[in-house]
Amino acid sequence: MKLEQMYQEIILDHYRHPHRSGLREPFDAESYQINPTCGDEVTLRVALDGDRVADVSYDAIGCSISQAATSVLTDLVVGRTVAESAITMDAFMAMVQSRGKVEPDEKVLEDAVAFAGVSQYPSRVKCALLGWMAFKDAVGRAEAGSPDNGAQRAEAQ
Amino acid sequence: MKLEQMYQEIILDHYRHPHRSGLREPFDAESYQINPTCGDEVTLRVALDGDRVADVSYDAIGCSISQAATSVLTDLVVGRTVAESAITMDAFMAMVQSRGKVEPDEKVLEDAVAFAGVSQYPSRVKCALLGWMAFKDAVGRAEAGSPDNGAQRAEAQ
Amino acid sequence: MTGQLTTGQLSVSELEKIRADFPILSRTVRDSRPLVYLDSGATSQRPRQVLDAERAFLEQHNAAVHRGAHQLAEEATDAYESARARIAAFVGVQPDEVVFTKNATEGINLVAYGLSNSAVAGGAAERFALAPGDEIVITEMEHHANLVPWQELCRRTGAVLRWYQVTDDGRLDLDSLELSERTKVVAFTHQSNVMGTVPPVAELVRRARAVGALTVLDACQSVPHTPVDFAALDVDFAAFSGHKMLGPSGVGVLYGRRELLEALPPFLTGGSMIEIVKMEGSTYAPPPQRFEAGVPMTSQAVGLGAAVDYLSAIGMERVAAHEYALTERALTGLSEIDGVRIIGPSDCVDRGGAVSFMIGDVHAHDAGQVLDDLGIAVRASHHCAWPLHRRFGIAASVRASFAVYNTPAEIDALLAGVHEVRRFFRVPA
Amino acid sequence: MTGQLTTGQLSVSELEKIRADFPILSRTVRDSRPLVYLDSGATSQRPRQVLDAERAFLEQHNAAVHRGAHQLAEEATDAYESARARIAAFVGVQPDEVVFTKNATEGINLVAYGLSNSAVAGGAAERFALAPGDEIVITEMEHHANLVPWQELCRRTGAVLRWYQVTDDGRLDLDSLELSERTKVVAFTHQSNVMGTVPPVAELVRRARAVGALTVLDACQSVPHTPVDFAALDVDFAAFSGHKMLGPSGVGVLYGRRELLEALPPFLTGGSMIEIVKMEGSTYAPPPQRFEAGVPMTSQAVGLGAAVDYLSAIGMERVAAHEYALTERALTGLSEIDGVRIIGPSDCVDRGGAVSFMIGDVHAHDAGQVLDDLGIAVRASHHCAWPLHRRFGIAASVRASFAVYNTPAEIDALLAGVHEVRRFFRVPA
Ligand SMILES: Cc1ncc(COP(=O)(O)O)c(C=O)c1O
Ligand SMILES: Cc1ncc(COP(=O)(O)O)c(C=O)c1O
Repeated sequence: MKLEQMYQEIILDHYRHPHRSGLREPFDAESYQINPTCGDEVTLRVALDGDRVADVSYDAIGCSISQAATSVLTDLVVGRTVAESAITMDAFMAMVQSRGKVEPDEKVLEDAVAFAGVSQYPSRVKCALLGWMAFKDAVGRAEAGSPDNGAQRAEAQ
Repeated sequence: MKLEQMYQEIILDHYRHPHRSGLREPFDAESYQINPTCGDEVTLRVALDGDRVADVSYDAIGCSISQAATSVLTDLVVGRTVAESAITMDAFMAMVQSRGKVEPDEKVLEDAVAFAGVSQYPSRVKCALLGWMAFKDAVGRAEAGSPDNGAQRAEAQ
Repeated sequence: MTGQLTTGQLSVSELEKIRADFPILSRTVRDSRPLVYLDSGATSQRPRQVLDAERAFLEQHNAAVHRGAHQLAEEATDAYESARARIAAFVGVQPDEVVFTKNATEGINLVAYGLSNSAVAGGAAERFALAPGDEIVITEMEHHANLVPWQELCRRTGAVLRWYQVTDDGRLDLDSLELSERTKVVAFTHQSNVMGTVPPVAELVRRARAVGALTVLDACQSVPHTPVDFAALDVDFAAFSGHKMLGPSGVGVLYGRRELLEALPPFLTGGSMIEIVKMEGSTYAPPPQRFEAGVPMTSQAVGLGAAVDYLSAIGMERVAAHEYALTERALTGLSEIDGVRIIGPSDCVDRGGAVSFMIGDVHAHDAGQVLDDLGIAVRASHHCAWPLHRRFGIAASVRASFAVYNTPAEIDALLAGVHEVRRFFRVPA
Repeated sequence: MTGQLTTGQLSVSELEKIRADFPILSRTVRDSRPLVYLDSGATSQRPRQVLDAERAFLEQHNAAVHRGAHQLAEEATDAYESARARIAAFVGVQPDEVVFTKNATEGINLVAYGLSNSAVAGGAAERFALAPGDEIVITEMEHHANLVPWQELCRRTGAVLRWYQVTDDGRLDLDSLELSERTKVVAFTHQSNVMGTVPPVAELVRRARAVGALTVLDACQSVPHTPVDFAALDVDFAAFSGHKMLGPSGVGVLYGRRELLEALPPFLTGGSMIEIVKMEGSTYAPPPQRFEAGVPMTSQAVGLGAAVDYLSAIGMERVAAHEYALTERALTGLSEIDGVRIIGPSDCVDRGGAVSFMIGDVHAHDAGQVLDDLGIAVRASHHCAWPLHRRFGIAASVRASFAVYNTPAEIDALLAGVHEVRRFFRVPA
């Protein structure tokens, strides 16, 4: 396993120039997630338009993998339906947790196939999933009408 | 090390026919001691006459070693001065804790030299000392005028 | 021991092969007597496979788990979590319901402190908070490990300790106590470490559920000896120790039903069990991490995983059958010796392989010493079940306890030893 | 390593001999790179001598300690207590002041729970009871293990947590806090696991004494690396872990001044820590047994005894000198690399061998990954000192930490690796 297989150019590009970063209004739900081993955090907002993801905005502190994975996420879900993005999410999770055993489906994952290399590094899987977990949580909240978990929880500290 | 070296006839004799057993009045102090690993207990009373040990009486539950050691103790201290019995006690303790390395002084220890074999069995040392600890404690109490520790403590349970 | 053997009794040659895996069993004691180790109820011996697994881990993969991102740290974490998964499967539960502790004692204390900490933890923990007058129920046959922590919990909370009594033949007296709406915990052993008695777990669980009490199973003496499935037993918590099941010392397991572990506040706190830490306050990770503060007993968990593999390769049904035969031989033999009094059930019904007894009025220490002189290692004490001994009017007893590596010949050596005790101390017929 | 070597630097051949004792150091990682293990601050590696001591114990003498009267039990008890005596001597205290715990985290929790249990224990423990408004003082550079237990103690008792702050150069700011008559505990690290900072222990102890507060020293990062004498430091309690000092995981030590341990109520309860047990209530053994409930980590204590022997044979002065030289080389080298920011003291005064740093704005995880790819194992995280990282405005850092088996060449490999990180992530000069 070479380092370059994990840190593909596409990942480093997203890291250096993250898509859709920053927190925006309006939004339907917000989720705050943290990686307790390294202190990385993300606050992520989802705006839905019917069953469609209208916007995903976020504020994150984290490594290249977690930042890039969140950036790629927005490309893959914004404009799609919630159901479509759930399929993408499942595919992404299966890939990064597979220890290299799942052949990623480029049709579903597009640029996100670049994260296949992460699956060889179990301790980085959490990094790749941080933003995705926040997205999953926020969508669930938006649908349940319970708008945040969230930044609140962080402040409660 | 042969079993017979620990269980000398003299020990088994004291065990089967303990000297001065039973609790008697009057007494100056009483001490209750317990061996937490096997549940053996002794309640021992000391009556002093000036600086002389006038009587030692006791009620004990325990193995042959602990019963016999308490019985031998009474032979060695009753009628002697407190100071003399302290010397005997130190010699007894040194012997049984020595792991066979201290040559017992028969002049001081008399019959108690039979317990030399116990020093080879570290887990039995506590047995041999149970009554002696009670005696030491009781004499201390008698001299300090704080008559019992003691049966009270047992009842407090 | 290799190969998957799942039915019937152990053959002589299998037993020999098993014994060859345990280096200590070939040593001699006291003037070159072969060791007859009948003290596995206190702690078992370890097969080479367990020692090797721990050593291989330490020589190849050792690192702090769940903390590092380098290769060793990943390998160590994998080994640790793989052990957790195999151990969980061994007792019929999910990996995230298995908390590694240093021993069963810590596991039971974890539950007891978790309950008292609930009073100040707030949130989901509130359901666990105890009020003065609430009741904790145990039994008179408990090991101190499943007794003293509850006394101390009562001291901290004002709850009251009550207990089921034991009958003259060493069974639990289910009529000796009625649970009430105030009963919050029912804690009991899965097998008495003194008498071998297996209490009626299903009935105890049923009664506890009926009043909404939590159940805590002390599985120290069952998991090493017989197939155990905590999910099927339907208990809420259960604890056992590695060192009693061919595994390392320094590692034990607390099982907790997932939704209970999720609501229970932490016990030991520090590194690795946190979510967010600020000077002003902290939040905590989900279970099982929440209950594993600090660098854990990594190599020991790996060793316990190997122990579980070893036992599984033999098959727990066969382990149980083998020990049953040993127990029956011991009980039969002992009951034929004049002056021997067995503490607890003298038949093999609902009973495992711990046999405690008195020989005439010979003190247990004295009897144990004679046996030791013959190379036979038994335990002579109250076996950390002092109230049970008091119940039978004795301070201490002699206990022989068995494991998969013991042989019928060793039982015969014990019986011969008991005769020698009688001779030495002149016990009348 | 054999022989008694007590002065001067380790020679190249000595260091080679030491390294040969550690099997794991000769393995390779990631595409056959030699392992450069710079994560001893998280956990150290074990020499053959420690592995052998544990195995010899398990193959020859294993039994439950302090419980049996047979020969194995006596031998096991001797081995366990001999380890306690040697470990006590290693840190300048008496054997009965040394309590075996599973790790340092448990040791600190033991003190914290002992204090809250004092409220209900009665008797001699009353002196320890905390009232709402009493103060527990720690520092901003503590490991979570010496932070969260005190937060939780405050939660249980209503006491208030306060702390000394850290200066920009990673020193303790003694002016940032005044103790008061309400200060009951002052707990602080002997060496920061992040910055290597050694705070002024004597002054902290003096201030604590002046207000009658107890002192608790987190000695996890000092005992493995430098001569330590708790009696001379005059602290009341101190904790450290076996796995950080070439010893086994699953064993740690809590030192307590004798008269304090004697008055402190128990924490974990169960077998072996009792005096008398009745269903109605129990009394407890004197220390250290009072604090060692259940079957302990026997073979691990024996292994830790061997680790202490191993370190003593080298000589702790020489261990410290060797690590000092490594630290100096690392600090000097790092400070010459553009864009590297050292967290904490950049000189070697009152400082041990943990060096944490940032490389430009490269996230610690990313930097650690590049180093790992080169075979260099460092830690990339907040190192369980999250508040300290927040104090420096970062989430995580890269930490290289050293032990007696590290070499100057490994420091050079680290420095080369840092250059590679800069190249890979294009850190501007
Ligand atoms: C300074 C310091 N304190 C406490 C600890 C906790 O030690 P353990 O996890 O072994 O309990 C550590 C190590 O993790 C440490 O470095
Ligand atoms: C029934 C029972 N419960 C609890 C324990 C305590 O186990 P440990 O000492 O390993 O914590 C034991 C063994 O000592 C036991 O036999």
